[in-house]
Amino acid sequence: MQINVIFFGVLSDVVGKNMLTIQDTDNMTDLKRKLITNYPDLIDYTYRMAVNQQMVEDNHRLFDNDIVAIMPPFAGG
Amino acid sequence: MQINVIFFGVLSDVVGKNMLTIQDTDNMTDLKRKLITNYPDLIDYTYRMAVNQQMVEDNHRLFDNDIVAIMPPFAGG
Amino acid sequence: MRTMKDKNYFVQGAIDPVFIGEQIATHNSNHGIGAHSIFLGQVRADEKVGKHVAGIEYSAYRDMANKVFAKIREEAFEKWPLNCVHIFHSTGLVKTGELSLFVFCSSGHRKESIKAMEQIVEDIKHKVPIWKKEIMEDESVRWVQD
Amino acid sequence: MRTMKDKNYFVQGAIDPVFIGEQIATHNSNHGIGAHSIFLGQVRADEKVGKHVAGIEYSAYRDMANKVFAKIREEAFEKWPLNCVHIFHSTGLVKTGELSLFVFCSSGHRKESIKAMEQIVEDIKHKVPIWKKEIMEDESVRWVQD
Repeated sequence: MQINVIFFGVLSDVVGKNMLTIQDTDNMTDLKRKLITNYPDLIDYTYRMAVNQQMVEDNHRLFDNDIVAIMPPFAGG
Repeated sequence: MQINVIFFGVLSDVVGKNMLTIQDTDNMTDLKRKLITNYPDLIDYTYRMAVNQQMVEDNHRLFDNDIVAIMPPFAGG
Repeated sequence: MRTMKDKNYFVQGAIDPVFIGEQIATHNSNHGIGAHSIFLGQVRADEKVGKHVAGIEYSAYRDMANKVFAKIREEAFEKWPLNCVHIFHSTGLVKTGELSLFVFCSSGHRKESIKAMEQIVEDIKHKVPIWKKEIMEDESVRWVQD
Repeated sequence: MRTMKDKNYFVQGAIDPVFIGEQIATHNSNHGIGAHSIFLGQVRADEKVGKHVAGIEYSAYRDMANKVFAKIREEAFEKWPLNCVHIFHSTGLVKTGELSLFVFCSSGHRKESIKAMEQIVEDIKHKVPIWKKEIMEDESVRWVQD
């Protein structure tokens, strides 16, 4: 089971990449824990999450090959 | 003592002219009575009045050479 | 009594969309502006007693109307932090599909410019001595009694 | 799953005022329209830590953003009787004084077009995954954390 994670805005600078894959996780809470373990600086940032282009909350269930977007507060306009 | 009266929109069609003068009147209520006597069709129309380009009500006092505008409901835009 | 001639807010005939683009472009040197709100009035081909409107002939009590436009503009500047307010209203014939009113409010942030534009458009509808005569397809006419 | 490619709401770089005039002009054949409300976002030269903003670099989660723009547009059509809704948002660099957002709502009467425009602009601010990086005069950069 593999999850694709993409980062936007300041968060791609924080993580140092636009995209990575995470193995063996089946929910957002666990995924976030794994990300913060690997990239501790993330803890200083607020972000929202989308799975397959739909906004989701922490307890969202994940499936193989889901695309998770980690997004700073929106600033369009 | 002479008051200049100007008509706008549909009212200039009703009265058949854009402008006329009325003698010997010193308030709007009396002026309106004189206008309706001369142009009875006016009674079928709603209108607002300005004296020297300021909106006024019925009991407004008039002075020599005042310019009274008789105006149908506004329809700008 | 004003000694200066009042500013004129009227344009003869329809307002050209190219003019609107040009007006927008002139504001690119005002670096405090973050938001523009624009309202445009366009002449509809309404159907009345089986005939379509071909155009509207606008008339106004010009001197008074210009004073009222100036007052509406001043009140907007008092109420909201605005960078610019421009108002243009047609006089004379404006054909169906053409533009008769152009209100243009600019401010640092979006909310002020939108609220000011909305209020100015309402004020223009209710406070400015302007009248419309609809010109029908068959050239018959009908005063608009709002 | 959509089989058709989503509509693209993004334009590369600044939005040209001439394009805005052209868009307005294309609506003169829609004879049910009586009112257009337009919102334009313009890049301000804000001062931050003693330096002025020279431009903003816009980035977006493009595929998701286009879906959200489409949804915002659909919701406006459900809520108000609108003739047309157009949205254009910049991606990439937009310099100070240039335009980055163009929202254009048209309806038979003024109130609907103004309310719809206002709601669409709010929705764009809050719901569309777009981010800004300010480019300062000295070429240093700063992500906007709204």
